[in-house]
Amino acid sequence: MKIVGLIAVCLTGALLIYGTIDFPSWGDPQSPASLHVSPRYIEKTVEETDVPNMVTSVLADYRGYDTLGETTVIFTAGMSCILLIRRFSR
Amino acid sequence: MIAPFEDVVIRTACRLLIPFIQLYGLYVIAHGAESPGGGFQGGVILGASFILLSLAYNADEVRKRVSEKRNLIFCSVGLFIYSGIGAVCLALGGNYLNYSRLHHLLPVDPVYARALGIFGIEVGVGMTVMAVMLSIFLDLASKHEDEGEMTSLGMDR
Amino acid sequence: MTTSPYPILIILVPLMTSFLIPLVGWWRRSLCYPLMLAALVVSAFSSLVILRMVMEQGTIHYHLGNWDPPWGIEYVFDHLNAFVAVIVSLTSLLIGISSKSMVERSFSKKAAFFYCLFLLQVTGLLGIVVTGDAFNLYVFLEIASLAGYALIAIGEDGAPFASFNYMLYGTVGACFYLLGVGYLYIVTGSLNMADLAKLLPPLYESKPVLIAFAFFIVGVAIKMALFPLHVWLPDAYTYAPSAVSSLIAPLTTKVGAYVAIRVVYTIFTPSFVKEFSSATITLSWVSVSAILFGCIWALAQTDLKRMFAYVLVAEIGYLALGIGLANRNGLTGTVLHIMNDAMMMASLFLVAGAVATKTGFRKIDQWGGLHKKMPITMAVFVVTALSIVGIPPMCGFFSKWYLLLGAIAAKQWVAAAVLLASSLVNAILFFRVIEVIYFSRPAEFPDGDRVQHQGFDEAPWSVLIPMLLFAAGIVSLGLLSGKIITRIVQFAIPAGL
Amino acid sequence: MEWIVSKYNYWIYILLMMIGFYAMIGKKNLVKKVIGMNIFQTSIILYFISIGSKKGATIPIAEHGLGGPIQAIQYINPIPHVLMLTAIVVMVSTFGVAMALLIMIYRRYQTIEEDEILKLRR
Repeated sequence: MKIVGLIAVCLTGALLIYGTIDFPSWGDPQSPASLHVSPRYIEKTVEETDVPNMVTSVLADYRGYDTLGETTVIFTAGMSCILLIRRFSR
Repeated sequence: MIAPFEDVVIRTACRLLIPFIQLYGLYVIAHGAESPGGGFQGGVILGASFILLSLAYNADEVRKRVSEKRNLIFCSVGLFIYSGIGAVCLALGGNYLNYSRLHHLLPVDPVYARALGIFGIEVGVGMTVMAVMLSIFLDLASKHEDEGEMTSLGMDR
Repeated sequence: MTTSPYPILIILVPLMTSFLIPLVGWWRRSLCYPLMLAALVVSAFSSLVILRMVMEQGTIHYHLGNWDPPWGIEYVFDHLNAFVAVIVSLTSLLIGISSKSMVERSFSKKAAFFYCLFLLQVTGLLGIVVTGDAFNLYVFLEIASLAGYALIAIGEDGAPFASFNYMLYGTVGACFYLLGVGYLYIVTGSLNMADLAKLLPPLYESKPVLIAFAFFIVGVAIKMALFPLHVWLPDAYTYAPSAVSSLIAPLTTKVGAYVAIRVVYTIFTPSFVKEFSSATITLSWVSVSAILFGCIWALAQTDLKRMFAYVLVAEIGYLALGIGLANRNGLTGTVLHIMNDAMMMASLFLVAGAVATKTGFRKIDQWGGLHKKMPITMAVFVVTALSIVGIPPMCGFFSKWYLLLGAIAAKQWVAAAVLLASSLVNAILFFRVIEVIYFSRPAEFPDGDRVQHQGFDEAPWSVLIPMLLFAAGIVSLGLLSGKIITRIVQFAIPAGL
Repeated sequence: MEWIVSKYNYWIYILLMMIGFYAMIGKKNLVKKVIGMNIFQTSIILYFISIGSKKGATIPIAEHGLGGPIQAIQYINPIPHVLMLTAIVVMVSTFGVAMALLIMIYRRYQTIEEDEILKLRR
């Protein structure tokens, strides 16, 4: 089992490293990720939402639905713990 | 499994610290729009203050202050604030979570209504995160003497 | 873009109800069940309305927060989406109806939390289906998975350990999916599926895109339990409480198959599949082995629920085979099979749950003579078994027929042969059980007592009605499958295939 | 050489991910498996955060009184931060449920070693 695991892990790692060959270099301001969607968030956030913290404005407004899902995830975890291990005396 | 552990230094230090930690948590939630922070971070800090209380005293001390029922209400109400704000936008004729529609209710312009909407949901997120963190911690840390009920729980056959 | 509220109501109503249920449960426990049903009814109704709108107007876009994609998150409903959403919401409504007796008997104290997590599970699955954003899909995948782990773990005996294993596998699957999203994000800068599909074609040769595709497929394969990554499934579904396994078994794997179709044919387009056909050919070979493995291991089981779990592994092979064949007929078969298999698995696990609840027996030989005691349940079982085997008027025949046509069109003779052989194995499998039920004598206990199957003692109506509806669906939708294909499924197949 | 300098951060995360993944597969102790799971998820978080960085840019909070319109090049990309806030929450939630499951397993078998549990179940 350990050998199989080691092979699987090395294979995964090798594939992922192979994928990094065509990556843009680290911190490159001209990378696609910095040029395609994100500039609008940075440049328009004060104008459109009146919130200077871009992370907050993206989190709660542009992608606010993700955050609802995320809060639901943590709610699910809380309810799971109650269902699994809490005792009810009544 | 938190056994009561009497230590004057720890208890006094915690009693002094906890109000400030909670105040800081509220600040992080409220100031999330202007500086690093937000609902999650503030909620976790608030939850941590209660966890610190239960570490310094014991779990029952926390249960005395925040009962299980009240904790559950906090969990749900936080999410209700969040999804409710979205639903109000829906009811006002916009898309879900379109906070700018809130300017029909509030005496502000649509752009500032978005900022208020963001603040509202941050408060909701903070409440839920605080309550769930505390609830998970108390569930995991509580000692359960009677092992009987758990086995009977699984008797689905 | 639409402003009609129905797209969001599909998700919002069960979501908000699930927040409400724990509070209501503290106040009055008996209200939880009707509340959950009401939410599921609204959700099912909205998804039907959406399906109608899609059939009339074509693809619907709903922009959450009124931000245009790719900046905001959008819901996209096309024929595939709306069809799967209807299947998920209707199936979960019927399973929800049937959950009552089991919950009240087994964990009445925690009923509120059970119903809450049940709704969250359904919400997560529906959220996966309707979203048009790759990262939003991940969030809802995690909601569905977390609720699933908890629901499985409250089962009997080995359930916590099975659920823990499921959690390890599921987390790796979800993380691989997230890595795929990350690799695509770094080369395109977008998270919206339609936008990705537009940006990707010039990059098809680049290495991150190929690796992302591989990780997407492996991650989804873990989530949908495609052989050889199915290891978590049999234990988890065997030990789960019956109401839970009849919800999770039909839906989670089907939604996984849906995600696979989305990834392969929407984020990546049919032209990518044509260019790198080795990927889909590998997928079809893997699914052929899944069919073989599932059928053969199902033969070796004595526990019925575990046998059904291995049948499910084989059915997942069918679903993946249609995706791997990469032609029109094969994909039609898969989309049709998503519907048929959801009904067949729900009905099978409901039958197993009803018998286990009533008699406590789970081994095949203990079912002897059960047709006198539970005639309706057994009739439903026979209908479902015939459909899985692929006897013509039942729906299972039609999806397999299209898969067979697809395999022949793709010149995959081995796949065609395995499809035929698996029907034969399924026939042996199920006729053996049917023979035990109708013709053999009740089995003996080790201490010499005979199992008593005397007198009419059916499952409660709350279980019988969903079961009968599923059986009716298996027969009638089989007869209607020509119409379903011409009205819905043929538009769900991506152009250029 | 430049190629290595510009990509080595990704390789470190991949190495970290391999460590976590190996712990999930190879270790027999269930708690160690959960720790491996956490390392795995953390490495993905680090990977995403490093996508967002831009050389010479500052944290994504618009400064007051800077004058002139905000340029995208002045601030780092906020999306990975938002996505990873979600992923962190997912990680914490999974960890909580994992711990609850471990407590249930321990109650039932009085052990958290995988091979002992498998022996007990037979």
